[in-house]
Amino acid sequence: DPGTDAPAADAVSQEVLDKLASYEAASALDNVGEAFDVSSVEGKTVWWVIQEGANPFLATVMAHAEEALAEVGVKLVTCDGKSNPVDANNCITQGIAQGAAAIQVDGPDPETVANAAQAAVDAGIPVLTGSGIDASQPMPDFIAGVTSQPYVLTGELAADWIIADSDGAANVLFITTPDVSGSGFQAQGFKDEMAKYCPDCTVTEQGVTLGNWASDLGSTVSAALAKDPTINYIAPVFDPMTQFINPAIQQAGRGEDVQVVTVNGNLPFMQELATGTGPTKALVGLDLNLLGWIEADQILRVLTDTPPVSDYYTVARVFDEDNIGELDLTAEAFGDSSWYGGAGSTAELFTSLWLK
Amino acid sequence: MTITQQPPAARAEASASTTPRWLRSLGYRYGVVGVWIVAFVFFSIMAPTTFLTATNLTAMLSSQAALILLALAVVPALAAGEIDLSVAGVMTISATVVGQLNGVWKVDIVLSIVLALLVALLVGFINAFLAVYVGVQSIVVTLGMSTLLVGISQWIANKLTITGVSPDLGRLVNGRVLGVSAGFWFAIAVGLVLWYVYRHTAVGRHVVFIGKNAEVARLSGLPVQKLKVGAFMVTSLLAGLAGVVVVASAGGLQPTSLQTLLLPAFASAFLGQAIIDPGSNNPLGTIIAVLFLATGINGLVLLGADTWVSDVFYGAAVIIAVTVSRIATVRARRKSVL
Amino acid sequence: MTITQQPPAARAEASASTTPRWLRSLGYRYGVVGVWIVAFVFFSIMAPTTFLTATNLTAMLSSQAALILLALAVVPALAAGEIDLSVAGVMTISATVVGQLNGVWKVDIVLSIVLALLVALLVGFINAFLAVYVGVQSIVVTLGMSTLLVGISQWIANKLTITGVSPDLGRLVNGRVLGVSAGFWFAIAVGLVLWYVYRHTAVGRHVVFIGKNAEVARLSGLPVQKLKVGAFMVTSLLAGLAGVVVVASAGGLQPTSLQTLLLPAFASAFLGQAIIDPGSNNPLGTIIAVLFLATGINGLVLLGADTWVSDVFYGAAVIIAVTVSRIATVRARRKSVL
Amino acid sequence: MAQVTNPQEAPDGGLTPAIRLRDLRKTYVEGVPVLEGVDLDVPHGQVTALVGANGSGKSTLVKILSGYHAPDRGSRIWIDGAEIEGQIAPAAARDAGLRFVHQDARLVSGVSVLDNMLVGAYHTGISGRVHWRSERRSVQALLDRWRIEVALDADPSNLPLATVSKLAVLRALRTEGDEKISALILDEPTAALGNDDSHNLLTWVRELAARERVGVLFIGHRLPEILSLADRVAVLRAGRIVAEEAAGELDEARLVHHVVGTEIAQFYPDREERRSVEPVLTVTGLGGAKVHDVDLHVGKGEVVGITGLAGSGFEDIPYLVVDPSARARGEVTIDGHKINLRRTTIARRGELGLVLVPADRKNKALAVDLTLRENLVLPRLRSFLRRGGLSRAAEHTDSIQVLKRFGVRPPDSRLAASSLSGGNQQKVVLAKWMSTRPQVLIIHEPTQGVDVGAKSEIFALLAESASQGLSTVLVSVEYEDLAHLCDRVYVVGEGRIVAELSGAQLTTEAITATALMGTERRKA
Ligand SMILES: Nc1ncnc2c1ncn2[C@@H]1O[C@H](COP(=O)(O)OP(=O)(O)OP(=O)(O)O)[C@@H](O)[C@H]1O
Ligand SMILES: Nc1ncnc2c1ncn2[C@@H]1O[C@H](COP(=O)(O)OP(=O)(O)OP(=O)(O)O)[C@@H](O)[C@H]1O
Ligand SMILES: [Mg+2]
Ligand SMILES: [Mg+2]
Repeated sequence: DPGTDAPAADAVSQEVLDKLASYEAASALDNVGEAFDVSSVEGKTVWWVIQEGANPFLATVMAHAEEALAEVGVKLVTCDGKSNPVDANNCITQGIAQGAAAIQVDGPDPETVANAAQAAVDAGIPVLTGSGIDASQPMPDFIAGVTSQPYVLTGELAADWIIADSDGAANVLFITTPDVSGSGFQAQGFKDEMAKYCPDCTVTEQGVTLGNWASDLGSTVSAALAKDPTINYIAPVFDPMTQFINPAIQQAGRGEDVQVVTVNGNLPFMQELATGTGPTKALVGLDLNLLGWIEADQILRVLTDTPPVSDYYTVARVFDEDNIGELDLTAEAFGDSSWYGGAGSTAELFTSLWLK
Repeated sequence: MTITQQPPAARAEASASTTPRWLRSLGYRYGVVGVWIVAFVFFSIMAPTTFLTATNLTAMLSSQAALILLALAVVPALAAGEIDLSVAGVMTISATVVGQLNGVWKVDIVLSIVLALLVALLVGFINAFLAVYVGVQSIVVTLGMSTLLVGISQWIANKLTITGVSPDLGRLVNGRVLGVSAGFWFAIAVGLVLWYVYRHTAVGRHVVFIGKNAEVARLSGLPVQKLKVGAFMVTSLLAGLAGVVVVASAGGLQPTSLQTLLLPAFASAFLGQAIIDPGSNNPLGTIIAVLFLATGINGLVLLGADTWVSDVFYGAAVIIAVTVSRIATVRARRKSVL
Repeated sequence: MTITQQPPAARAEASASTTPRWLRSLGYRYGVVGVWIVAFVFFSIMAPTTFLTATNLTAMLSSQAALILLALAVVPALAAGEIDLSVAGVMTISATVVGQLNGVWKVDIVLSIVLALLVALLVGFINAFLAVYVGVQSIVVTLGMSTLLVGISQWIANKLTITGVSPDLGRLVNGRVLGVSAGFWFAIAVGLVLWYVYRHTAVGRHVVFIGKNAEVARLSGLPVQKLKVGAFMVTSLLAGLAGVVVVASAGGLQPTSLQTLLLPAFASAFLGQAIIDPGSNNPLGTIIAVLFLATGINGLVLLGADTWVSDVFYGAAVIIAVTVSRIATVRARRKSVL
Repeated sequence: MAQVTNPQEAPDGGLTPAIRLRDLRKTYVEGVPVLEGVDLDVPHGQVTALVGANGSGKSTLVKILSGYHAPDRGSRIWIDGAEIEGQIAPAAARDAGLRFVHQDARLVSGVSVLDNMLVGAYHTGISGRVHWRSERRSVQALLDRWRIEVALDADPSNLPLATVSKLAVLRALRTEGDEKISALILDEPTAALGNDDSHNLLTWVRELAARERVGVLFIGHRLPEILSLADRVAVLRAGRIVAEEAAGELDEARLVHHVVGTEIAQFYPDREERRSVEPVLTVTGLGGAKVHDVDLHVGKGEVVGITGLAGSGFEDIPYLVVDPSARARGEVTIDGHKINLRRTTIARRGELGLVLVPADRKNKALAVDLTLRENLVLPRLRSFLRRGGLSRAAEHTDSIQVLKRFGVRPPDSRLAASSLSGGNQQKVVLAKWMSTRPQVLIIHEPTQGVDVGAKSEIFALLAESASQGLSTVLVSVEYEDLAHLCDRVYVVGEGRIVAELSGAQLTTEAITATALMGTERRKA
């Protein structure tokens, strides 16, 4: 709870505190594109290739995008890439065959589907990417539009919270998922922020690949805690990792003194944060509803030959015990941007931009 | 490990019944094909304008090349009475080697492919050596090998995403022949060669014999160990080819992402055993199984089904198809023997 | 499907040699244990202040409860000569049911657990019915079932991550007894019970016999089908318990994330077959195998190894341990038989 | 690798034998030699019989010749005068004209009869393609010549054992083009055949030997048959050939003496008068696929035989009575308890005292991968429950006792069943069932592949238990054994009982005659 602890002024840079304070409050999308005419898109079909249909984060985003596109009469066909390139390529190829108006590849690094995407472009079908790599990255030529969560920012915010909470003396175990593309950007943001604002902090980085979460996250955490008993923060890149990390913390008997800070803000982990009983003490949440809408917006821009918005990110907000109490932790609220201050307004904002 | 199965009914036929043999055997030989046709008709009715179109069907076939090759890779080991769980691992390392050599270090693409396939063959040889000469159960060796190879691939790839593989190769693999990708025809050709070998050559028949009873095969003078080594190496080579095809057609790769293809490949190979010429050495059945499952997934996507539905379909299809085929087998056997 | 294995040397022991039997059998009985000790010593030397500490070791043990249970779940089916690939799927659905009932719909936790275990038993029964009565190969049925269950779990969970499972249960499972989590002791207790059943009860011995030669067992009057059904159901029940433990200790769950435990569980169960009392029914060996592999991962993290090293270790450890044990077996047999 | 060296080296008197062995040695496990210097010639154009007790090393010798095992250093082997050094390559053995029928390695199920017949010797074109049509024709011709009616695509697992045995021999005899068989090595090819089939086959082999100048090495345990059909008989005992004589100069008693090493005072046990009134087992109207309306009964302590020609259906009777999955029709009563043929479990039948010892030792009677202890205690595991559960120690103690009582060698309960010789395995199977103290014991081919000494011991065991009240049903093609051991014999023809012989009528000749006639009559 960095906000109330009134840390020693010299230990924590004011910049960090200011940034935290601003992101602990609700904020609105600041990077809004121009309004544009969408009258031509009605009846078009967009293919949405989800990297892994069972990934709750991606599935939630997809559901919101579907809802958004339905507003303007665009149909979404969803196709599951099942976390492997064969199915992902299959989905894109299908999309081409079905004459999709656009193909959204959501999740993977677009380079891993380069050829199929190029084939789509060759067939006159624009390909967009979302939720995969940070929107600030240089994109390959075949990508017509990109949106993402602000990976670098969320990494920084997680670092800021820890710096503030520890009064600039944290020993952090940062756990990445190296085979998920966004993980690296987030790690970079986290480490750079730490290096910049917290010279006395220690960061140990460990990677556990997605396929090894269930088997190795627990062992990794227990080993790391044993190796360095002074570790007092653990920051996994994505909140579902806590389901394997938190038990290991409890089992190591460190439930009281190790705090977990993570990113995403999926409903269940927010609920868990609200109980206050688990090790998770802060969550950098992302407005997934908004992410779905901006992805839809970007798609519509591409469909209508409107220039795409650059650096198109969803909104992030830092949650901890200070502000989680204000939230309505229901699925409805999770779905309507109200945690981020945009209850109902997201749809309004975009429908106002989409001129029929 | 040796895997003994219920002998397929085809073998058990006698000439007692008066129904012609082809008719009696329809059920178990074409049970899965029947289920496939039902699925096909179902989707054609439900999604007439999208499913039953040439572009859709050719696109569906085109994208199955790598999976067909991987499922075919499972067959030689199974036919020889062994299980090779490292096929997805071999696919991973082969794809990674091609990707890293050509995509990152800009080694000539042909050379990269040759090296990748050599690596695959080497892995096949190590599996074979441990399973055949040392005598460790193949399922265990290859399970370990599978994880080992993914680890090594991550090490080779260093950065976890490989990009920039020669687009020429991609054009070759994805290029259309009769409307369908060249990679698909290549996979089909491999399947036909395997079929020919198992059905019409002495080596193929011998491997099948070994798969059923290695001890008697050895007593009959067959070079059991050599043939098993050969089977492991062919399995690995095919998995390596699957890796080449996947990286070529995608143009990039994340090495850890191919492991998830292991179960689908095995599901297809097992399902394939129940099709047309029931038995452990069934390349054509395996191809049909891959296409059957792909048809289902494709149709479900077009119907707008939720993603979980495709998992349910996949699982249920395997169970139902194999059960149907099994029941038909038992029926056929009962009719013709008793 | 029946799985025939090389008869372990234990079977062939005779009293010809003068070396005492326990000494001769050291190699194959304790080969893997030896490799474990080597790993242990290695890490103790390399990371003396971190690895060889009570906190590290107890924490390591504590985190293995669910994996031990899942690996143990593999054993009853293997012992009965079958393979159940659906264990991770059963674990998933059981965890999902507990999570959804208790975490989301706030059903009483005990009732939720009971229902989850009933679902697990039902799945076991369906597997058994198809494998035993219909006669489909168990490896195929359960492969299909595995995917089916994940699909159903996603449907139940509505694709979302489940959370909010009773923290009481979490406290119970994660709570410490003698420094190690209660869940771990529970898993160990399950292993001991299995061991006792296989070694000291008629039912257990009957199942093992069935696993070796079902036809002889049947003609000897054993209720082969019933016992096989029982084996499938015990396997499912244990997998269900693994699911309960995992959801209890985590408090929440993303249903698909558990599938990846399938291969580690099988690796441990297979590795376990080579330990202490070589054979297919080896619960204690299985537990040791899980701990051996966990030791490696733990040690590597302490040494600060790269991510890929853990996969390499996992794979190489399985291969090397089983190979060592196999070579020792062959040696022992050559020296002591007849 | 086999290497053919200077053929002149052969210590050749006059004619070069097909096979010549000198000082052949083989040790599997240190300190326990199996072959300790075997000298043996197998001349062309003759049938050389090799006899010896179970475990004496006959199959070992055969497997060395086929290249399956390596001989020990110092062993010398010549094939047609050419010396082979070291382990023979299987392909080289075939090229040299050696053909084998291995013991117990008959046909493989899951592979068609055609493939079983062709394995190892497919003829292919330059494309590598098997000439299916001509292969099919040639195999069919061979089967036709031997009047074996079997679909080439059938699975051998569904064929009668006798047919399988014949096919195994025919496979060895198949030649193509200018291939020449130099020597035919038959390891107990007739163990599963009836006297008749066995006789026919041997006669044919003999003709072949004479006509094609093939050297035949024949291994078997049926001494009378061997004496009448072999040219020479060699006896293997204690790792060496202890006798080698022309068959005409030997009589059975002397041969037995050579094999066993001592006299067998009495081959068949004395027959006691066992006339029992109370039937323990009654079977009425028994029917199955090949069996119709069989009525029979067995009294307390009686030894009853069931026989017929191979394939006449009598072989199915034991399974119809004991195994519910055989789906029999009819009624069976054990000791007054009626059983439901399709429902009553095997275990329940066992509790009522009815047990079956199947003929197919490897697949149905014995789990060869498991130890003797595990096999022996299986049907009565629960009797070893102590406080704390099953006691391995108690199981071992009991098993060793049983092994000793039944004369199993070695009586080591820790051995894998596979490491015993055939005869000893058979004793283990008998011991397993007799130690459950059944009322009715149905035994199918109890002495298949069992040597004379062991056979005599098994007969004595059976007689002894019968005198203690055990009712025994012997289902066998060994007419002579039945004539000596049984109180009554049912003869089956075409699935029906055609005669019941007892008392003075019960002779080997009478059984043979009725068995043949039973078939003839029904055919007429
Ligand atoms: N592979 C093996 N490893 C170890 N011992 C073996 C092996 N094969 C055979 N033996 C042993 O060698 C001895 C000779 O066995 P072999 O099979 O040659 O006997 P046999 O004369 O053919 O007997 P039978 O008449 O019962 O067929 C036996 O004691 C047997 O247990
Ligand atoms: N693998 C096999 N196992 C058993 N029978 C087979 C097999 N392959 C083919 N046959 C059978 O052999 C027969 C001939 O097969 P096929 O027509 O393929 O060969 P073919 O062209 O006639 O042979 P060839 O080229 O030698 O004249 C058919 O009855 C076929 O069923
Ligand atoms: Mg023998
Ligand atoms: Mg014998």
